[in-house]
Amino acid sequence: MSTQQAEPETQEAPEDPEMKGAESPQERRLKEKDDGMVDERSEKKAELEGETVHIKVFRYDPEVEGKQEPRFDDFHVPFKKGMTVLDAVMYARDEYDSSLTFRHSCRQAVCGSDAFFVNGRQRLGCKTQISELQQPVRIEPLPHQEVVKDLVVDMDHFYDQMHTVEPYFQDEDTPDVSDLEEQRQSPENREKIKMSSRCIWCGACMSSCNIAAGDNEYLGPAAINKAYKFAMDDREDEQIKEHRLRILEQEHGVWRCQTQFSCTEVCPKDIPLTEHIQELKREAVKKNLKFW
Amino acid sequence: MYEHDVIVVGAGGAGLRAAIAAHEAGADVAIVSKLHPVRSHTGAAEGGINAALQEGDDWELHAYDTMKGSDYLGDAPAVETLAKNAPDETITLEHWGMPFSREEDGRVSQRPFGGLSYPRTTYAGAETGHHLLHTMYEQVVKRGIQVYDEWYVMNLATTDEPDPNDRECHGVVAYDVQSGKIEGFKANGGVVLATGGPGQAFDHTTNAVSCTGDGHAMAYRAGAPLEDMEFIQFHPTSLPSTGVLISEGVRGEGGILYNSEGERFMFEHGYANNSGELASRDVVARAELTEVNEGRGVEDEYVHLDMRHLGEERIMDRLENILHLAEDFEGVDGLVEPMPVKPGQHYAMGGIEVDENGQTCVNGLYAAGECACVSVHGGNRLGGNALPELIVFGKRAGRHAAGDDLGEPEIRTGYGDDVEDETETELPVAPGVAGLDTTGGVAADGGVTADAEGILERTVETARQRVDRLMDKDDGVQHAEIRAKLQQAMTDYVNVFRTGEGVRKSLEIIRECRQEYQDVYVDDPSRTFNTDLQQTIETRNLIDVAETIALGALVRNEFRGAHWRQENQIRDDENWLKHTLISWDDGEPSIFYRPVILEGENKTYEPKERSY
Amino acid sequence: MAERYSSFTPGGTGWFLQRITAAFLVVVLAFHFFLLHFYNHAYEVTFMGTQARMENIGYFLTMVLFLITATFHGVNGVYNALVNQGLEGTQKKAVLAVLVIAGLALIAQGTYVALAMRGMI
Amino acid sequence: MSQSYNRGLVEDFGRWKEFSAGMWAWIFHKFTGWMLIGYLFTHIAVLSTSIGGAQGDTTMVDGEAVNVYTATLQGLEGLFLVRLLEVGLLAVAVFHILNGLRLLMVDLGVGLEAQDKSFYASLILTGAITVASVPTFLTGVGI
Ligand SMILES: Cc1cc2nc3c(=O)[nH]c(=O)nc-3n(C[C@H](O)[C@H](O)[C@H](O)COP(=O)(O)OP(=O)(O)OC[C@H]3O[C@@H](n4cnc5c(N)ncnc54)[C@H](O)[C@@H]3O)c2cc1C
Ligand code: HEM
Ligand code: SF4
Ligand code: F3S
Ligand code: FES
Repeated sequence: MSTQQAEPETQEAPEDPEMKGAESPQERRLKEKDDGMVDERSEKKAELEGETVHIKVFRYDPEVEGKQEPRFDDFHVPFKKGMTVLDAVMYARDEYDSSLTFRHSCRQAVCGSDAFFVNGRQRLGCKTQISELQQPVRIEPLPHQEVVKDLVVDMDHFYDQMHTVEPYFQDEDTPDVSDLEEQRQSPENREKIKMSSRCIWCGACMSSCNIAAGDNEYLGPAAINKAYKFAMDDREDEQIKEHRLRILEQEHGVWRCQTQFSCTEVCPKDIPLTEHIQELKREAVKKNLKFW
Repeated sequence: MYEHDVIVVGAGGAGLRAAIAAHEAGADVAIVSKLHPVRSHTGAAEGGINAALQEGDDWELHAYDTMKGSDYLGDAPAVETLAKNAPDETITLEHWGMPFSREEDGRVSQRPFGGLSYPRTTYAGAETGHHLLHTMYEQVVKRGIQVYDEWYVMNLATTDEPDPNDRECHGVVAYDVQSGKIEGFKANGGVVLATGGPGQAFDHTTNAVSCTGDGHAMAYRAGAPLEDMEFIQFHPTSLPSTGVLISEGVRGEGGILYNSEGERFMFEHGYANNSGELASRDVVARAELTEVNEGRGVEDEYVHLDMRHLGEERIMDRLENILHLAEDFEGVDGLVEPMPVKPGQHYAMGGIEVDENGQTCVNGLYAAGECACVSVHGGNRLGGNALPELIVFGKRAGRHAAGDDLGEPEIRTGYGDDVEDETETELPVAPGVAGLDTTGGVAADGGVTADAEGILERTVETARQRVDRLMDKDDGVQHAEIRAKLQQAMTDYVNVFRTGEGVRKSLEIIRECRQEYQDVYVDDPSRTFNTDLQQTIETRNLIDVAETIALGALVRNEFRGAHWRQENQIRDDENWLKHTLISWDDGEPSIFYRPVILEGENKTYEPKERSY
Repeated sequence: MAERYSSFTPGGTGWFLQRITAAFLVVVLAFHFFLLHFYNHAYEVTFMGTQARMENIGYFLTMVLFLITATFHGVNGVYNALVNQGLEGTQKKAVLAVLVIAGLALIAQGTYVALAMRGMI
Repeated sequence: MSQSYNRGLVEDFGRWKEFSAGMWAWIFHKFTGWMLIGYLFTHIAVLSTSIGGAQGDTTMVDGEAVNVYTATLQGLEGLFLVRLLEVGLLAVAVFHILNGLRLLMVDLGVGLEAQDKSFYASLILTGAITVASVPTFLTGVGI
């Protein structure tokens, strides 16, 4: 949910399953889920089908008794050439356990929904060939974010940080449309911001950064990169650039970065995050030196 | 209950644009979207935005190309509105900071695209849609427009007069995916549906998992007709395992298609003796499928697209992203082996019937983007024409919903005296409705006098009951099974090749799916982030939308644009210069036609042979 | 929204000085190591020897500067490390105070020592 | 809003096996930095004996009166343990210097693509230098 969401006027809690009389079917299923029956089912089914991949998926659900204590479920998914990690969890969900929960949408690394912690590293599920991983493939939600359920983490904080850097052009809101002309921008300047503009807000970088983990207010690599995109764009004037640098220079801004490079390593869009952060540090120092 | 002037459902290009426009028109806007805005499928668009920007180009040429591309099923007022406004809207994006690719002199670059008489496709690298989406989201953040993200809209709250033209839409009912809470959203001005395409009705699609035609189904159930649903564009080169799109660029650079016997079939089997691989999308897609059907497909499924002969240097220079796509999503190295490709569902030309202002026949209900059909694309969409549609008509819908006067529309909507009833085709099965409740979006017991709040409350109540029933049911079928069956039927029978018999068969299977859906249950007992529940509801929408696609494909017995019928493989201008409209009539779909408008502002578009 | 970060401190200065001192330290520390472990040997150090070296005003000043930069670099480094770990509010102020006092004490004591070595006390 | 599960601190260091080069570099640099500043304090403390030394204070070593400063230093140097610690200190300092140089390069935006390689290089060089200096450090130690 975004930051801009107001509190509802009427807050009606979802009906509490406990309140529904002796034992509602939902409740019964809530209980059944604890028995780990799922794993066996998947194993049997997959045995019939030849080559399989073994995945271990993190499970947690605050509402379901057996899942309140996090655990790993095993699934054996029939292997197909070209299979990605996302394909595997989708298969497990559709065939074995429909309550397996994760975000996903585009399946082509543009929506940024499905960053998971796969075999100890932040990766996009849809962009990771499962054949390249060591089995069993361990799939967990992104570290350093609160887990909502299974592989779904709370992204609010990430969005907040992204919004903090004023990620929008500061020029007038909407120009007059009559006889409008574009602003000029050199191809070189476009090239300069190219990589930074590719971010898909997947949050992998934030999750991989130790500093961001320790300091919740640290803007984090994604937001700084977003700011970089604007600060380096020549279409905005100098004054605005200074304003942007001022935001970045705050205590929890660029200086927090300890050049750990994890962010750069995990970014599925190959954005040179550390480099961008460092460049901004230098810019900020340059700017400050003027006042000495 | 939440209350706003304008509620925009969906936060893709169309939804964001509508929200910004409504906000600028002074309305209190909120966006309700099942995905966070930047996750919307607009982000997947690669190619570009058509707009007549340069000197020497002209909006009339753009309109002409679009009309020709549509196979004369586009409505001239819509087509001309698009062509006229696209330049300003594109430049507005530039002023908002969109990083377009640039020429040496600093102006935005444009490139040639299929079916265009002038290189007018404005682009931002190979990720135009990504930049468009993010730039507009930035503007939404800047304006502080309220976004309810990860709220799934289930239904519209509409009055229930017998004639949809008299109905009024007062808001939507949505549930918070994260908590399971169901709430009403009251819209004082209007509801704009911008929910994107219905690609998931097909087994193999370039569309996202979230493209489930929710808006189509909701509007349909509320009484707004769906228009030209049979026109589905199939892209000839998508990766077999995931449906990820391999752009036309590969063939443009000289990539060659081979069948399993190593034949360059586009030539050797005479599908397109002149242009070969570069023939238009539908021709290539049909050729590929013929090869597969005749046993010359690789693994009986796909054909090969080979670019190795282009040499590493050229590939790295121009098609580098293709290498990554093939590697990441198919595990294939395009430098050492050919890439497997097959046709995949790509775009729906049809959608919710609206006029140039984005309004449906139901008062206060708007639609924009891929889910709408102003009829710009007619029988076939030109590459690069969807994104301008989002910004041009998204903006108009937003402004109109906010109360701006945009003038009288020329396009008419809903059932009226200008339509013609379908009488000829015999339907194999009575089309029907899916789902446990049959009342759809229309408040059942309301009577005409119920006030907006009352209607909203009742719709919320219906939605709650429905969810409770799905959750409480303990056993039955799971939606995934039904969805798979539906998708398979659509891909088998309503794909690139359509025969009367096949389409009938699909309708029968769709009916089976619907019956099975009566027995659907949600296995996941939790209210927290229950994607099982969400997908179960989506599946119902898919069934309804799939049926309209199949119905359209059944009645339109001609070959126009992307729609091919075996029985009548010619474009039949005599009988078919008209839109197919399917409307929900108390749960009994009725089919009627509205003539296409070919009279433009300055000229009338005369249907010509569509050959390139 | 940026107003959330209202505690405006141009953190750049500290960062920048950390780098400058580091660059200086590389040279001096290397010199120090070579001189006292490879050229002279630490086990042969005597008061006389030290005193002799310290007699050289250049050497003396270098050592004092070495002490100051190293102390600044070290203390500032420790402070940054702690702040990075999410030290906030009073705690942060307290740590800063302690570190500043410790640093100043170290420099004072060190300078005193150096003067003593020079025989000036 | 529904509750959510916070995996807490385990995330930070419980996953050390999965750390990447940059993270190790960071941890080592921190560690060595702290060691060095710690040493600086001890170092000055030890050297403080020179204050007495300058005033002619002596202490008895092997029945001989020796300047306290000289005695303290040589006494310490005579211990094998101190020598060993000195080797450790050298290793720590060398790593901190090399990685510090690496960090300075990173700050200047030089060789970012090779950041992991330069970290490994710092490690190896540190090892090599330390080993090479062992003889120098251990000569003359009375065991
Ligand atoms: C791979 C690919 C490449 C393309 N390339 C081009 C190109 O180069 N040029 C071009 O012009 N066009 C292209 N297109 C087409 C174009 O991208 C799409 O038609 C267009 O982006 C659709 O935008 P939209 O705003 O209508 O919908 P989407 O971007 O799909 O957004 C739909 C929104 O609706 C929300 N939503 C859906 N259902 C619900 C619900 N029930 N409740 C709440 N919210 C809901 C979703 O969360 C989402 O935010 C391409 C399409 C694809 C698939
Ligand atoms: C000789 C050359 C030295 C170089 C090149 C060097 C370099 C650096 C650099 C670049 C940093 C900053 C790391 C960062 O902020 O990311 C740092 C941190 C630090 N340095 Fe040094 N340094 C040197 C010597 C010393 C000495 C002599 C001391 C001890 C007095 C010391 C103590 C520290 C400490 C305590 C830190 C903080 C570590 C942390 O982050 O926890 N350094 N050093
Ligand atoms: S910078 Fe890279 S890793 Fe971080 S959110 Fe953006 S795309 Fe994801
Ligand atoms: S991982 Fe963190 S410390 Fe800096 S280089 Fe990346 S932001
Ligand atoms: S599913 Fe969209 S990024 Fe993976």
